[in-house]
Formats: sequence, structure tokens, C-alpha cells
Amino acid sequence: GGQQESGAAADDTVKIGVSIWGYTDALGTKVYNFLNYAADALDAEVEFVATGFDTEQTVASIENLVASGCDAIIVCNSSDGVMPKLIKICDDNGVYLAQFFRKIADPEVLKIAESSKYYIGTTHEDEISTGYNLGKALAEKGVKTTAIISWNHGDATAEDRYTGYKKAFAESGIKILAEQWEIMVAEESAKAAESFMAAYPNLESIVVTGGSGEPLAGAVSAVENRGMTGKVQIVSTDFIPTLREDLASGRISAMSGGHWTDPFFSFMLAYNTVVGGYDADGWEELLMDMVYVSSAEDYDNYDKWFNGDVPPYTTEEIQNLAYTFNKNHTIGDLKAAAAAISLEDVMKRHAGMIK
Amino acid sequence: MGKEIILSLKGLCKTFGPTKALDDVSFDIYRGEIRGLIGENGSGKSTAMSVVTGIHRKDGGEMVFNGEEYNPADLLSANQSGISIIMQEMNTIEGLTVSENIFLGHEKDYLVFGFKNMGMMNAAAKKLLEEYGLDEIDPSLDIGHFSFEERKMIELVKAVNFEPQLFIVDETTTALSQDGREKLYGIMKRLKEEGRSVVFISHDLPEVLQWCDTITVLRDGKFIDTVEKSSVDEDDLKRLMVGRELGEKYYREDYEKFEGSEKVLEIKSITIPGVLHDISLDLHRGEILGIGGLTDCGMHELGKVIYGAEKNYSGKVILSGKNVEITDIKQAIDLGIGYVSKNRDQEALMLYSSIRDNICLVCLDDLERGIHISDKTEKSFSEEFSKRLQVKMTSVEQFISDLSGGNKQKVSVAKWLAKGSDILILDCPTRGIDVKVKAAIYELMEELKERGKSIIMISEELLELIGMCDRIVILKHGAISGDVERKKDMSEEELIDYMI
Amino acid sequence: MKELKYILLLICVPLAVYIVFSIMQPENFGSLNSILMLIQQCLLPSLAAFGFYFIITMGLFDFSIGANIVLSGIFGVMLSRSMGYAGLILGSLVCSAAIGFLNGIIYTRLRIPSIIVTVGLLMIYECFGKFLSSESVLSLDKSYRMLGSAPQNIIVSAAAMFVAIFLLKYSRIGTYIRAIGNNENIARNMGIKVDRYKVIGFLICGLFAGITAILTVSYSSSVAAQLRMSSMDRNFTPIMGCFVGLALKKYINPIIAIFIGEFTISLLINGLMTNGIDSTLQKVITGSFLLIIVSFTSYKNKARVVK
Amino acid sequence: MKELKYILLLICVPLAVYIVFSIMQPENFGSLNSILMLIQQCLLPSLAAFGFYFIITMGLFDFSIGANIVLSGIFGVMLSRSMGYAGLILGSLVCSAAIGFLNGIIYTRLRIPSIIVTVGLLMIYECFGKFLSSESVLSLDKSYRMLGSAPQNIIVSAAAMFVAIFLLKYSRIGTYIRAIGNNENIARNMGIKVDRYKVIGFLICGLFAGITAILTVSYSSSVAAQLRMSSMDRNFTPIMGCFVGLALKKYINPIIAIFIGEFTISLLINGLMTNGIDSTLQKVITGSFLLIIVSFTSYKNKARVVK
Ligand SMILES: Nc1ncnc2c1ncn2[C@@H]1O[C@H](COP(=O)(O)OP(=O)(O)OP(=O)(O)O)[C@@H](O)[C@H]1O
Ligand SMILES: Nc1ncnc2c1ncn2[C@@H]1O[C@H](COP(=O)(O)OP(=O)(O)OP(=O)(O)O)[C@@H](O)[C@H]1O
Ligand SMILES: [Mg+2]
Ligand SMILES: [Mg+2]
Repeated sequence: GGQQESGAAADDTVKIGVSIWGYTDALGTKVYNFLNYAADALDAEVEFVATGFDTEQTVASIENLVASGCDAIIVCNSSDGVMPKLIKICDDNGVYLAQFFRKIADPEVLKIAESSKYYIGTTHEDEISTGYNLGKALAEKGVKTTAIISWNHGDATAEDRYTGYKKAFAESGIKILAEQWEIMVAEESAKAAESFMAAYPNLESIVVTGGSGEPLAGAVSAVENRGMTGKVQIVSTDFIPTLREDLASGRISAMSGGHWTDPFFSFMLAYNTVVGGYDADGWEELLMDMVYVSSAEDYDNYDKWFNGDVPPYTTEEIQNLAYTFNKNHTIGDLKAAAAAISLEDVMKRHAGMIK
Repeated sequence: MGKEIILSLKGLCKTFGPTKALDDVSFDIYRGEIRGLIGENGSGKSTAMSVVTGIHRKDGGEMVFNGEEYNPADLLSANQSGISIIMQEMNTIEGLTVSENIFLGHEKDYLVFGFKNMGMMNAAAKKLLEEYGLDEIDPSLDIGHFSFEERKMIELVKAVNFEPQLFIVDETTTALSQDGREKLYGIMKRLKEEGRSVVFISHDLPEVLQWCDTITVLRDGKFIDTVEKSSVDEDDLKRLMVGRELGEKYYREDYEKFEGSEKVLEIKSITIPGVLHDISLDLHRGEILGIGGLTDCGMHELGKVIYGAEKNYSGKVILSGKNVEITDIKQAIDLGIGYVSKNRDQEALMLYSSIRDNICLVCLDDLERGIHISDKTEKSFSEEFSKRLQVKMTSVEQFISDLSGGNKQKVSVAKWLAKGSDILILDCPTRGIDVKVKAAIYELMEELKERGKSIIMISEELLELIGMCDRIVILKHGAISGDVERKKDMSEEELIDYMI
Repeated sequence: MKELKYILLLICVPLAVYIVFSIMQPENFGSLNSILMLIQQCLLPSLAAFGFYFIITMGLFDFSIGANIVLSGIFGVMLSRSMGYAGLILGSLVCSAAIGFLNGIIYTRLRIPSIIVTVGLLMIYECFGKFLSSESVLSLDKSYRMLGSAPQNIIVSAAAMFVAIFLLKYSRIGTYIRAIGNNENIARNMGIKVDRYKVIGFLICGLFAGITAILTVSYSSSVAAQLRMSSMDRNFTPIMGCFVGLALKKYINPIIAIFIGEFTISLLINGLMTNGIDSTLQKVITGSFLLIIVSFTSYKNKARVVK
Repeated sequence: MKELKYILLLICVPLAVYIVFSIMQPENFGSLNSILMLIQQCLLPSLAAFGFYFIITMGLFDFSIGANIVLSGIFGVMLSRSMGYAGLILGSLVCSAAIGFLNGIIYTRLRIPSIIVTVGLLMIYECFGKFLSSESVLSLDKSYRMLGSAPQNIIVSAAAMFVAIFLLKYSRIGTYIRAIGNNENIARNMGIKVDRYKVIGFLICGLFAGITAILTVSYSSSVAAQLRMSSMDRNFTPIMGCFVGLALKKYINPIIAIFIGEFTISLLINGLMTNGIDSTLQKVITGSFLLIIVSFTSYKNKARVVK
């Protein structure tokens, strides 16, 4: 690739643009802080632009980041369909582009991405495995029936998790009694859960596939209001503030989440490509798994090792993943690091650093 | 006159819900005549003519125009058949230019490759307007720039422009100044001379007698008679309209000089730049004060100032007893001032609301118990007052929109009776109202006077001012030009001198 | 008897919906228990609709109800943390009243169509909610959720319904608001301070949204900020209910009509859900169903307040 | 000269916005290049606004424009796969015209307020889009994206603008639509087929949404179904532009005013973005800015078509 003339040489600081839905919400803030921490560690610059997941805004954000002199951009794109446009802008301007929290599902779009010189890859979670693991967790608790509350049909993440759950349920002989999609807010979810319980007295569990915590809270509340806590078990994804208490009291049985380090790996991918550490011609898919918790103790550990004063990757560890500091570093190392990240991984690496 | 029939109505019927607006109406109109069409309010005149012009569809009967069965789908097709109308209400559209209004529905004459050629249209409109002496109207301007009267004249030009065989004028003259009326009469005369026909609807019987050749009378949706002008006088017409002898009494019959009792209202140096100039007047207890003049002399605005509905004026309106200045409507109402607007439908009555709601709206203070307003009280309260004014209605729950003009007017007045206002401002209280309702309103005014209420009567009709008022003030160009006391032998001429 | 016809309609439509689904799903639909549940579920949109009715009667619109519910809910939950029930209730009500008042003031001052004002402001309210709730989901402490379940929620709603009926029919405010809806100019000529009563209308609308917010957060025990106009979605069911009320106002008390309308919607959605109908399709069916009902009952004349 | 004042306003406000941001961000804002980009960005909402203006002039509302853009876009992209440009263009236009027509027919038949009809129908259109595009995102083949970039997009938009001006001012349709907007009853009395012209208005509105759809999918090279009223978000900028047009219609051609209004909005958003303002806040600022502009220019009289 032509990384040398694309800006890194012009002035010595590498500048990475981040096109994100927003960076004032809980998840966005974590990403914002951690990427700034990483940029400090590497003496790089980082610029955020919020898009609100709006397609036209996403396009505009890339145009703007390019204009403000970024060497590479990482984007949480609103949809697959916008990618060809983003790739074109980046190709035209010689700026690298990586995704985070996303993968390209559409085969046509994928073809375009593959043929682009400046598209360098993505980091995303294995969502099928998320659903599958949580489904299995339910089976382990002896559940025989379930109902599913989910958000949009057609949303790749929701569909993948759904697929994973179905696979686990099929293997374990769990019967899906009902499902309701397009639930985004708490009281809609509470209504659905209530209706499920009213219609199916033999309901033993409810799956909330996701949706940033609100649907989960509604379902938990409905189950609690009916005095069914523990009798109707709940599993879901995306950690919520009250998770510890919910796990302790049995309102929630198992949960996956804590994957906010995802953009960090895309950031490193972009950084290393800009500084010439990786071969820019191809593209890379970095897979990472979520953190699973099914007890208050699990959650305490997560809180301690991920959210404490020491971030999941320290300055030295970050520098060790950067070609500028470690000429032996390869893309294989980064991929391994992404795949490895988990509660156990952090506990091992940081043993002794945290009381 | 060769009596060739141009339009023949046979057994025409039309009902609006429970109202039989037209009940088996049959009469003929002849070529080359001016036909008067009279009748009480709600007798079906407008309805008959709107059926003829396609605005409403008839329920039964038939029409023959120029010897052929005639059944217009809408106004446009009536125009095309050769019938045009100036309607009672305003019928020009703001937001369109004068020329767009004039040629509305007839654009195809001005389309060039699908483009509306505005230049051509404006020129044609200009020419037309000049023909009728309306040189000062620029046809490319939005019609909203022009006054009610100018807009009526534009409508007139538009209606005559189709070279109609039959031209209908529905109660337009009350909206026009003397000058405008003369133009209208001129046009009617010209059309007649060209062998066309005119239907002229008016409540002003002398006017009807002066201009019409024959006169058709409707009553309660039924055809009563068609008479030759030469064979009747005003009283005959009244009798035909009402269906019985009218009592002798019409206007007040007392002519004693009004003894200045206590002052109730002082109007001090009211000025609205360009409209009113330094008007000062006093109103006394039990007095009927008349204010007259030409339509645009400022008298209507003066009424609004007194009622607190006008904001941009200098000077003061002071309620003498309490010595407070009136500055807004709510305060005026609370202090016992009532106002019957000249524009009933636009300013006084909620059309799509019941009689009860309309009457009770201003009287909530009296109906409220704590913060509660009971249904029953409202109902009996509104019934009491609508019955006192003999409103013709099915119940107080009937919507105002279903009442005829005269009955609407009664509700408009009943409201203030119910409120118990001490001072009533009546702006053209008998506008477009038939003789019977007129008499009732005059009677009510007298009764109120006797009970010590004070009335400011604003009117364009000099005869009723002379007939009813203790004192008449004439405005001219916004200033007081005449001030006369009640006397027996006052003549219209005397007042007209002050007006112009 | 026209009245009778419409009253029958209001009874028969929900009954028909009930019977159809009961036949289709005799086991899982329509137990007494679940009817009770449905009644509780339809309280929330009904309450919002009661308030909205005061606005729509004047021919105005308020699209910020959803955002009001969210923001007031967030405010209430946050205050409940320090002040318990008082914080929850007062917090929500004060916030919702403030929003209603602001809507009214800005509408009457700027003289821009109410649709535009409230859509503009709803974005601001949504953002405000976001700023307030830095955490993604705020949950209401367990000890303050009493109002979310029967019979408390039913009692609160019944009281609110009573207040709405009283205000609308038997108070000066209601009379004036109806007069303004009929003809603003005439109302003004009759000495009604039109702008003041418009503000009052918005205030009432806001307060009912506040009550809705309290019950909503108590019911679902949590609330989260919504952005990019997604709070609009919450307006739809209340608006639909209002149109049922408007359509029938000549024949029966609109507040009661609204409640029955909302109940029918809940019944329908629940039935569709129990029958495993896709949620997208559910919305389509509900939407069409309501359009049809409203158009049947709609009283077709010039008196319509909304074009 | 009132005209002059308003024309000056229309020139000065964008200029002021430009100058302010140029001073704040001399390096990243306002190059000739980026102005050109902005002009292109504001074409999309302008086109939608042109069509919407025909509706709002009659005092009606169409909230389904966003859903129309999405559905027509989906339709066009799908047809482009078999029929190339012809499929894209005809597919979008036919679909959008059908939607406009349906809106109009249902509105005039059912006699329910247009807001409700279009909100109800937009849900159906959204769902329909979802059914059509079983894949989550449809992307437009690279070889059919010509209309998305300059100068083609500018040419198409200029042509559409010309058509809008012509229809509104120099055609019978425009005259009748304006007449209906000013006084429906008189227009009816004058023999104008009011319902027919309302349908035509909706049809025109739909067609402009179709043109917007073509340019939108060509610009962003893809389209995805939107659900739960999220397509409403797309209505906001066009509606705002329309209000600028309405506010100024007495003084300058409303279509031109709309375009300048939309350009100013784009300028503002871009400036805010360059200054690192959060996108939510961007909307708030833009919204407030427009409310203020509209309220300043709003011509305060009874002739307002929308309450
Ligand atoms: N559109 C309508 N809907 C319902 N009732 C109507 C309508 N138009 C007229 N009416 C009723 O039909 C009757 C006849 O009305 P019409 O307008 O023909 O009377 P008119 O003779 O013109 O009276 P006026 O002298 O007051 O103008 C009245 O009772 C009136 O209330
Ligand atoms: N239900 C109704 N719907 C529409 N218009 C109606 C209705 N009822 C009455 N009208 C209108 O009122 C008129 C009938 O009343 P009428 O002719 O008595 O009016 P009016 O006000 O007395 O006229 P004027 O006072 O100018 O002589 C009709 O011409 C019609 O336009
Ligand atoms: Mg008449
Ligand atoms: Mg009349």
C-alpha cells in the first residue's frame, strides 16, 4: 500500500478518525475514554464524529474526517449499504478505513470491500456464539420452555443471536412458545413478557436478545411484578448498571456483554496499517467473544478487572501491540489478542496489578 | 315585452337535514326582465339560486333553461350554460391575484404550451376592469390587498364577463357603497337592455320596487306569488312575505326629548390614525345612541374600540359609574358591555357549536358553582333566553350553522340578554334580516331602554337610526360631522347632508 | 337514534375482537386474568390520550408527548433516589408541566404551527433526557414501584379520567378550549384569552403525560433516553385513541370513547401476538383497523378541527 | 420595500452562518470544494420539500414522505438489478407516484385528517419496504450510481426545481391548489374539483419523493428498510424548508426560498459537525435555529394554512 505518502510522513503524528453513533452515552463514553487512552499511549491523535446511526450523517462524517486530515478512519457504520460509499470516499482520498462492532454481511458489499485498497478490515463479536452460549446456559439450568423478545427483524446482530439461541434450544430440547420482535422500549417489553406469562402458564424462561438494556429491564420488571422471579428465568446480552443485584437476586440468570474493547482492536489495526506495520492490500477480520456472567461473583470480577483503575490493556501492553514500538509485532498477534480477551485473560495478564 | 321564458323552475325541492329549504317551488323567469326575489330570512331565496347555479344539487323537480332540461353539475358548468351569480358571502380567494380570481376555472384561454400566460391574463383583466371604471385595481396584485367592496366589484366584473343570459345578484347591495350600488344598477339595466335577464335578491324593498319589473315572493321554502311591480306597494310586499298584516308598530313612537340621566360611558378623544379622529361622546342610562355614516366612515371601528377589541388607538373609553378605563374584551364583558358584531358568522357565533354553547359561553361566571358547571343549568338557562327571543330551533342543542340568518342574529343578541349587559353595542343589528325579525329586534331595544339599559346602535340605514335613537351622531372620514337629537319630523336628507 | 348506534359500535367492536381471538386461541387468549392485564396495559396510552385530547380539540398537535413521558420519567426516577415517592411523583409532574408550559408558551409566542414547534422541541427534550441520564438505563428502585401494579395503577388512572371528564365538560377551561376549537376568532371576541387557554391546554396535556410517565416507569421499572425522534413512536397509540374520541364526541363522552378505543387496540395487539403474528404485521393490522374505525365513525362535515 | 427586506434576509442568513464558521474553523470549513459538497447535500431535502410544498399549501400534511423515499428507493434498487437505469428511475417514480396517489385517495375517501392518514400509511409503507428487502441492506450496483454525483445530481435537481416552479405558478394545477389552500369552500363553489386536486397534490408530492429517492440511493449507494416510524426523521428537514417557503411566499418564489433554506440548514449542520458538535446537539441547534428563522419571517395573519 501507499501508506508512506498518505500523511504519516507529512507530520509525524498519526491521526485516526472515529465515526461513531455518539460518545456521550454509556458505551460511547467507554469507547471514547479508552481510545483516547490508547492514543496517548501511542502519541497519536484521535478525532470523534457522532452520526446517530443516520446513513447520510455517516457519509458526511467520513467526508469530514477525511477533510480534517485523518490518516485512517474507524467507523461503526449504520448499515452495510453505506459501506460502498464510505469505501469510495476513502479510496479517492487515500485514507484507510476499518469498521468496529460490525461486519459486512451483504455479499455484494463484501466484494466491493475486498477489492478496495484502503478498506483494511473489522472487529466484531461472534453473535451466533453469544446466543448459543446463553441458550446452553438456560439448558443447564433445566429450563424446558422459553419465549423470545427481540428488536428488529433483519438486524444482523439480532438475527445472528436468534440463530445461536435456536441452535442451542434445538440441541437441548427447549420449546419456544412465543416470540415478539421490534421491541425497543421498556414498557413494550414488559407488556410482551406479561402477555407471554398470561398466555403460557408453563413458561419457564424469557430470552431478551438485546436492545441496550431497556427491553431487558421491562421484562425483568414484568416477571418480578407477577412474582415469578426465579420461576421464569431471564437471559440477555449487554450489561446494565443493576446487573450485579439482578444476578444476585435471580432476576437475571445469565448475561453476556462487556465487549466495549472491540473498537480498540480496530483502532490498533488502523494505526499499525498507517505506520506500515501491516500489509495494507488485504483486509482482516478480528473476532472477539463477549464476557459471560451468571452470578454476582462473576460480575464483581468483571467490574474489578475491566472497569477498575487499570484498563483491560495498559500503556505498555498497548505499545507492545504497536509496530512503532515493537517491530516484531504482526497482525497475527493482534488477532490473537482480540480472540483471547475475556475475564480470565485480563485476570491473568493483570494479576498482581489489582488488589 | 315578448314574454319568452328563459328559465323555468318546476316543483323544485331541496332539504338540508330536517330543514325543507325549498318545497315544490315553481316559477318562470322571462328574457329581458329584472326579477326581484324576496322573502323572509330563510325563506329559500339563496337556496333556490344556488340550485340554479349548481352550487347545491336539487332533491326533486326540474329546471328548464333556454328550452332545454338543465342540471348544472357545479358553478362552472352553470357559467358555461350562461348563468352567473354574485353570492351573498365573499367569494374571492386570497392568495390568488385579481386576474387569477377573475379567470378561475377559465384558464384554458390563457394557456400557451401548458404555460399560463400571466401577462396575457393580466392584460385581459385590466381591460375588463377598466370597462367598469375600476381603473385603480392592479390585476396582478393579490386580491387580499383590496377591500370588501372592491372585491365585491371584482366579483361583479367576473360574473358579468361571462356574458350571462341570466345574472343573479344575491343580496349584494348592503355590502356596497352608494357608488358601487349605482354601478351595479347600471349593469343590471344594461343587461336588461341587451335582452338578458337578472334576478335581484334584496331585503331593501324600496330598492326592489325601484329596479325590478316583476317580483317573486317566497315564504318558508314555498312559492307564494309573482307580481308586477306596478301593481304593488311596499306594504303589499311585506304582507306577501310575512303572510299576515304587520302590526302598525315598527319603530319607536315616543318623541319626547331624552332627559340626560346619569352618564354610563364616556368616550374620550378616540383616534386611530387614518380611521378615526378625536371622537368624544357620552352615553347615558336608558339612552339609545345612534352612530351613522358611510360604511368606511369609521363607525364600525368605533364600536370595536368601545368593546375593547381594538388595540391600536389613542384616547380613552371610561365606564363612568366605576370610573375604569376599558382596554380589553374580557374586561368590557365583565363590566357589562355587550357587542353584536356586524359580521355574525365571522365574529359573533361559533357556527359548528350548539345554541346552548353559544349563549352560555359569555355567561360562565353566572353558571359556575365553584369550579363546576352543570349541564342542567346550562340547558335551562339557554332555553330561557332563546325562547324569550323566539329563536326558531329544534332544541338548544341545534348547531348555529343550521339556523337561518335571522335566527342566528337572535342568538347573537340573546347571548347579551342572558349576560345581563347594561350597555349594548349593536353593529348593524338588522343587516340582511327580514321585516319580522327586524320588528322583534326594535321591540327588544325599546324594552331594554325602558329597563334602563343603554344602547349604541351603529347602522348604515338612516331610517332605523331616525326611528330608534334618542340622539344620532354622524361620522364622516372618521370625525363627527353631525349630532342631532330625536325629533318627530327628522328626514333622511338632513342626515345625508352630514355624511357627504 | 344516532347516539345508540355509536354506543353500540363502541361496545360491539371490542367484543367482536374478543370473540374472534377467543375462538382462534381458546386456551391462551382472553382469560379473565388476561383481560385484567389488558385493561392495565391500556391505561398508559389512555392517560396520554386524555391530555392530548385537550390539545387536539383546539386543532393543535403535540408530538412531544412521547418525549415528555421519557424525560419526565427520567426526572422522576432520578429524584426518587433522594426523595422517594415524593421525588418520583413531584419530579415527573413538575417536569411534565414545565414541558407542557414551554410548548404552549413557545407555540403562542412564535406563532409557528404546533406540529413544527412540538417536533422541534421534542428533539430538545430527547437530548435533555440523554444529558440527564448518563447511564444508559435508569431503573426505579424496587421500593417505589407500587404505582405500577393493580389496583394502584387503576385507581390513579380512574382518578385522572375523572379529572379529564370534569375539566372537559364541567369546567370553564373545557368550555373555553372547546370554543377555541370551534372558532378562535369568535372565542377571542367573546373575551376569552385565547393564548392563555392554549397554554393551559398544553399544560394539561403535559400533566397527563407526566401521570403517564409515573405509571410507565413504575410499570416497567426503568426508563432510558430515546433519541432521533424515536420517542415519536409513543405518540401513535394515544393519537389514535384521540381520534376515536373526536369522531364520537357528538355521541358519547370523548374521554370514555378514548378509553374504550385504547382497550380495543390492546386487545387486538394481544390477540395478534398470541396468534404468533409478526410484530410488523401487527402494526399494519392495528393501523389499518383504526383508520377504518375512525373513518366509519368520523363525522363528516366542516366542523372538523384538523384537516 | 418589504420584498427587499426578505430577499436580503435570505441572502444574509446563510452568509452570516458561513462567515461565523469560517472564522471559527478557517482550515476545515468553507472551501469552495466543500460548498459544492454542501450544495449537493442539500439537494435531497430540497427536492422532497418541493413536493411537500404542494401539500402544505392546501393545509394538508404528509408524514409519509420519508417512508416513500425509503420504499421507492428499495423498489428502484431492486428493479435496477434487472433493468438498469430504467429500472431504477421508473421503479422509484412509479412506486412513489403510487404511494402519493394512495395517500390522496385514502385521504379524500376516508375524510380523516391527513396527518393521521399519512402516519397510519407510513407504517404500512415501512413494513412493505421490510417485506420487499428481505436482505437487510440493498446496495445499488456500482454501474448505476451516476445520478448520485455532480453534475448529474445538480442537473436533475435543477430540472425538478424548474418543474416545481412551473407547476406552482404557471399551471392550472398550481392555481387550483393555491385556491384550495386559501379557501376550500369557495374553490369548490367555483367548480374546482377539490378532491381531485388534493389527490393530484399528493401525487406530485409523491413524485418528488421518488426523485429524492433516486438521488438518495445514488448518493449513499444503498438503502435499507426503516421501521417503527424511524422514516419520520427524514421528514423533518424538508418540512422545515417548506415552512421557510410558506413564510416567504408573499415576497419571493417559495420554491427558491425552500432551496436557500435547505442550503442554510446544510451549511449549519456542516459547520457544527466541523466544530465537533455532537449529532444530537446538531439537530437541536438546527431545529432551534429554524424555529427562530421561521418565526421571524412568519407572516402573522389569519391566512396561516396550518395551525
Ligand atoms: N347548506 C345548508 N345546510 C343546511 N341548511 C341550509 C343550508 N343552506 C340553507 N339552509 C337552510 O335552508 C333554509 C333556506 O335558506 P336560504 O339561504 O335559501 O334562505 P334565504 O331565503 O336566502 O334567506 P336570507 O334572506 O336570510 O338569505 C334556511 O332555513 C336555512 O337555514
Ligand atoms: N348547515 C349549514 N351549512 C352550511 N351553510 C349553512 C347551513 N345553514 C345555513 N347555512 C348558510 O346560511 C344561509 C342560510 O341562512 P340565511 O340565508 O338566512 O343567511 P343570512 O345570514 O340570513 O343571510 P343575510 O343575513 O346575509 O341575509 C345559507 O345561504 C347558507 O350559506
Ligand atoms: Mg340568502
Ligand atoms: Mg341570507
